Amino acid sequence: MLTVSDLSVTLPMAGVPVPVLSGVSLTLPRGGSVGLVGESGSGKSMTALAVMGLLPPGARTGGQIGFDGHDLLAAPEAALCALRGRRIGMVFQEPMTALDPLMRIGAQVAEPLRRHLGLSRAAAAARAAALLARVGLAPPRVTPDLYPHQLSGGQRQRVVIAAALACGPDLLIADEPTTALDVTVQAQVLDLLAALTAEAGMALLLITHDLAVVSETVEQVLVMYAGRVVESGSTAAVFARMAHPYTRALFAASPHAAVGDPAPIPGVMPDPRARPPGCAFAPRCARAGGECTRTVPPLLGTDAHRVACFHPHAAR
Amino acid sequence: MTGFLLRRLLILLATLIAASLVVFAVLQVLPGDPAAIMLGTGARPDTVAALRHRLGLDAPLALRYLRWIAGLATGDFGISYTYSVPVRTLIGERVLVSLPLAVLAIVLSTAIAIPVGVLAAARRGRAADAAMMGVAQVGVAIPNFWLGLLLILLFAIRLPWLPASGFPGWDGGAWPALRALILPALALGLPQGAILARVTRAAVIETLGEDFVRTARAWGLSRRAALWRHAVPNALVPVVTLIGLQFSFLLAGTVIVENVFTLPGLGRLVFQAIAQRDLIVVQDLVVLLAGSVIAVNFVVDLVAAWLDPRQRLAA
Amino acid sequence: MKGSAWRSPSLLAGAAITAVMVAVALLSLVWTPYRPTAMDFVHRLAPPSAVHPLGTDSFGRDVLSMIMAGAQSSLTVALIAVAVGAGLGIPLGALAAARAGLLDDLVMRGCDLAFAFPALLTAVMITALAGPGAGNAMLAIGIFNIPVFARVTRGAARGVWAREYVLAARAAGRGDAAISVVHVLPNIAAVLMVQATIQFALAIVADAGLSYVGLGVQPPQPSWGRMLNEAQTFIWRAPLLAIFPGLAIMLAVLGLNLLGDGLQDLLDPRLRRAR
Amino acid sequence: MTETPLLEVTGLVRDYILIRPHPFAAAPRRRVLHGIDLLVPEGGSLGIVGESGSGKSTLARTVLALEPPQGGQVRLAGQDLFALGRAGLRAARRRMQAVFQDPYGSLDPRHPVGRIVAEPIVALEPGTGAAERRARVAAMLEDVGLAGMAGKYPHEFSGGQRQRIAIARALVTRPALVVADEPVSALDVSVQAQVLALMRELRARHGLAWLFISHDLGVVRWITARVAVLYRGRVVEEGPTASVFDAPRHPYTQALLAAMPRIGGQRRRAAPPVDADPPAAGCAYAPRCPRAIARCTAERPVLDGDGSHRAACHLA
Repeated sequence: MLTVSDLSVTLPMAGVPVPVLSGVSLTLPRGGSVGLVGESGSGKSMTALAVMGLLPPGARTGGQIGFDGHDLLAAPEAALCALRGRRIGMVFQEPMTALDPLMRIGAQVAEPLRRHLGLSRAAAAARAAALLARVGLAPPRVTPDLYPHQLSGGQRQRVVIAAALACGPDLLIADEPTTALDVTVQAQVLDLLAALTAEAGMALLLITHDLAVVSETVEQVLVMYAGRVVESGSTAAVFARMAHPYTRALFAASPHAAVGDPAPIPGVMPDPRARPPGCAFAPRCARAGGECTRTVPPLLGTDAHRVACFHPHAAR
Repeated sequence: MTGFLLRRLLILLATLIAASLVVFAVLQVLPGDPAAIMLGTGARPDTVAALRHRLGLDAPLALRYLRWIAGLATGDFGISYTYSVPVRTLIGERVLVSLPLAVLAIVLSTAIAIPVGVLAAARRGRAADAAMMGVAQVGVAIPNFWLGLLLILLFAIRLPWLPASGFPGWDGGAWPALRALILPALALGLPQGAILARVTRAAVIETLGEDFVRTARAWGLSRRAALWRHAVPNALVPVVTLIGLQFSFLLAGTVIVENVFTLPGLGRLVFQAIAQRDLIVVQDLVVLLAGSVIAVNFVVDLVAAWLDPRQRLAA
Repeated sequence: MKGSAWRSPSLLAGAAITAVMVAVALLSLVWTPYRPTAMDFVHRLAPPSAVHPLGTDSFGRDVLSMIMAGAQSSLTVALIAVAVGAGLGIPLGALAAARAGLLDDLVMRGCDLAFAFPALLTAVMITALAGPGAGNAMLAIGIFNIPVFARVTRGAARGVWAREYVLAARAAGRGDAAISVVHVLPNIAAVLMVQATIQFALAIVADAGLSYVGLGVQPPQPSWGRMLNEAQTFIWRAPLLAIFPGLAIMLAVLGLNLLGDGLQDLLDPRLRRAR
Repeated sequence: MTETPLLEVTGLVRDYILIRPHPFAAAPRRRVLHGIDLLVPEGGSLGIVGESGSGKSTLARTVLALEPPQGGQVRLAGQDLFALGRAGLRAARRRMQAVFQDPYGSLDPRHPVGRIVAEPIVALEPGTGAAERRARVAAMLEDVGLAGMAGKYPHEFSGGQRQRIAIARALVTRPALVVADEPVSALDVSVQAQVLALMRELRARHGLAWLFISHDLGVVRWITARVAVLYRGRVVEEGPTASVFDAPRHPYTQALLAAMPRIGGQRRRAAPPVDADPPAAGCAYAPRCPRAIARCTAERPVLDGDGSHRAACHLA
């Protein structure tokens, strides 16, 4: 359903074009689920914005984003507008600012319904109330005429999910949907996302920095570093092998890894404006060799597991 | 909501009373005795004293203040020393000039500024934006009374379409009166419109950057729909506040433009009353104008609260 | 970042125009083509010529010299008025922000009260009652800058008081007074600088307005406002007389506004008004 | 008499005053801390875990004497901070410093780093000469791995480096206790690990005690010897970190640990969201507690248990 091939994005930063994303490819079958995991500056959110056609002004793209046979990068704005909300839903990170403070939550959930399905005001309102109930926001505690500032973070994220799924899209993109939420609320929202996508046979593209969230939620995962995919494959294979030194280091640094004291990764994330030649992780990698600093390692392997490294770790 | 209203009303009344106290104090402490001025320098002391008594100027300060406030409340604004005509009728005539002028100017300013501001924000950084903001920058810099002179030069002298000065009064029909207000309204409205356009543009640009506009786009709204359904409404609060401030300015701050066009407005009335030490007129007018500014601010607060549920429901 | 702000057009244009204005004002102290007050009835209302680049007025005085001298009086009045406004307004606003509660309410209600009085009208009242002249004009305009600076300072300062580095400073043992000086003022300097340029421009227009109705700088000292007033009676015969002084006011104000915009970007990119 | 603990908080109560509904109404108050008891021995480390709204940041600010409590005491080395005068409090602060959450907000953008780190000395040790001050600042910057950067400004540093500067500022007066309010929450996983490693190392070298406040259970697990779980302004469980994490007694702690995503873990149905307001009497967690019994809503449970691991639950 969604095939991204060799996607690259350059953004103007202070007048200078900067490569933010280079050579990203992924395939997401109908009803499947893929996770993009990486730290800030890895380009994971940029991939989602590229699929939605909502890149910041001045961005230049390369490669192709195939969605049901159309290349979204080449699609005219009108076509994209008809697609967003109707075929592809999106949920964002910051629930506190994702909703219009002057508009009631019922009206905001109804907006995509009226825009895409042409429902009347009354029909859309009724459907919106049902959607809100479906995501756990039912009277008497939460009614459609409330305003966003009267709800908690978790409740607002549910409103965003209700609106994103209003027109029954085929693909849901969730960009760090639970990062800003408390751990118990995060668990509930992740459960809700899993249930809703399974129930509607919807594909899920989940973007997060949390290895544990990815390992529990998606079937396929891509690990990204400095704008490139360094390791990808089925979640089980990637977590079992952790062939790329960065994936392994990220695992060791994550407190949820429950192995021992979180181990720091030496060095600093490279500045996108001054990315080193060859493998961007080389300066921080204990296994780096001569070729690592010269050429960018290709992503090699099978669908089940691929890694972009000249000296990958053997199986754990 | 009631808490919000109650608090605002209390503040309004307190400010009004404070304003009247300040005006009364300033005018009482001022040099020069109105009675002496009215009778001229050669008058005998006892006739001056008699006049002072008749005008009640010799009563203790507090009593005169209370009597004045009581008068204001009941509509008896007192008699003008110079015109010996009830101040209320004087003000009545002048309001018929200042109020329509202020309304005309604010309508003009808002009608230009909102579309220009929103358009410039939507096309930020492009030629249209730079051009409009360039004109606005110059518009802000032009003093309104000089603009008045230029308008007279262009539309009254070069092209004799509009009257250069004076006001024929409303009894001669609406159109001749309006004709006389067009140039002054332009002189007042255009600079205010330039200021309002810049503020509107800045407010819309800020709301365009908000997350919920991007969310609306992600749910399928076009750029234009997201701008008008989400960005503009959220930008209205600062814009409405400025329009309120501008209207109060246009009501009372136009004495110079009234001079340029020799319009018999409230500004000139106060100006002449000051010159002739006509205390009672000055007192009444300044308090009236201060009251109108406070009332306009109150209405602006109401509109802002109506627009933004967070304010309305928080109080 | 700093480099690109310097090249911002508004800063360069603003600085250039303001520099010219100030230079003209200073030059007029020592030299003007003719004595600004020298009358020459023979050459009354002469159009611009090599001898009189901007022509002469109804008394035969050289318009260029009068405008140069007018620049000096207008800038001084505006400078003093802004100094009075900032000098009293900023400490008041900083104090109100530091001591939330009664003092803060008092200052804010005081500002509301001051804003209730139409600035220009009351400036007219003060100068008319206390007598016309540059001194009273400075005072009148200055008084109305105090609440503006107080409110802007309080708003910006409260923003800084809410920041975490102030909480950290309190945890490090700093008292409110030290925090106001060490942390608050430097961080709101940019806002105050920009506000000062805006108030400076408004003061120039206010001074011109007062002089127009005869309440600002008194003759024989030339002033842009009075030139406009006199020009109005001869507008049929010598329209240019009404144009040049107005242009001078507009240029001065435009220069300052552009300078304000430019400073805004240069000093505090984060505070960058949505350009 | 046992040796007096470094920090002893007894019965701490804190209310927030809300805006009056109308000018003549009494100002309504919301109780945020309902009688907190804490102990931190010399050189010890106590973690405070809680979700948003639990009052953990209020606790941090009250312990730091930045906000006045409405009841109870905060004793630092035996001295009740709120009984001290201005000079006494200033002297006490030399032994207690703080690190805050937002790397981009806790450093004054207009001050060079050297001046930021020196501020506690300037404020608390006015007598020290400029030379000594500069030397101590230089040594501190070296300790946190930023040697020789005293002249740079905050905007020239990454998030992780800024938190190191904040830590240097906290340690420059050689305090006995550092209160850290979510010090690493805003950082990426790998940078987080670096800052945590630095904090562990500095604690060992300088014999520091930490009061470490966070919503992230994974982080707290590896950095503190003991932990207290905070729920709506009350300590519901408290004990050695290992035993609280491995054998949680209070249902809320169990729910928190269950909700925490784990690598390789399976998605579990989280407790249904009941955002009911806490009852006046009885246990605050009763409305969300799956094992609540009649007694729970009638009688408030008290923190008890054998020796060092205590929980406030009738069924613990």
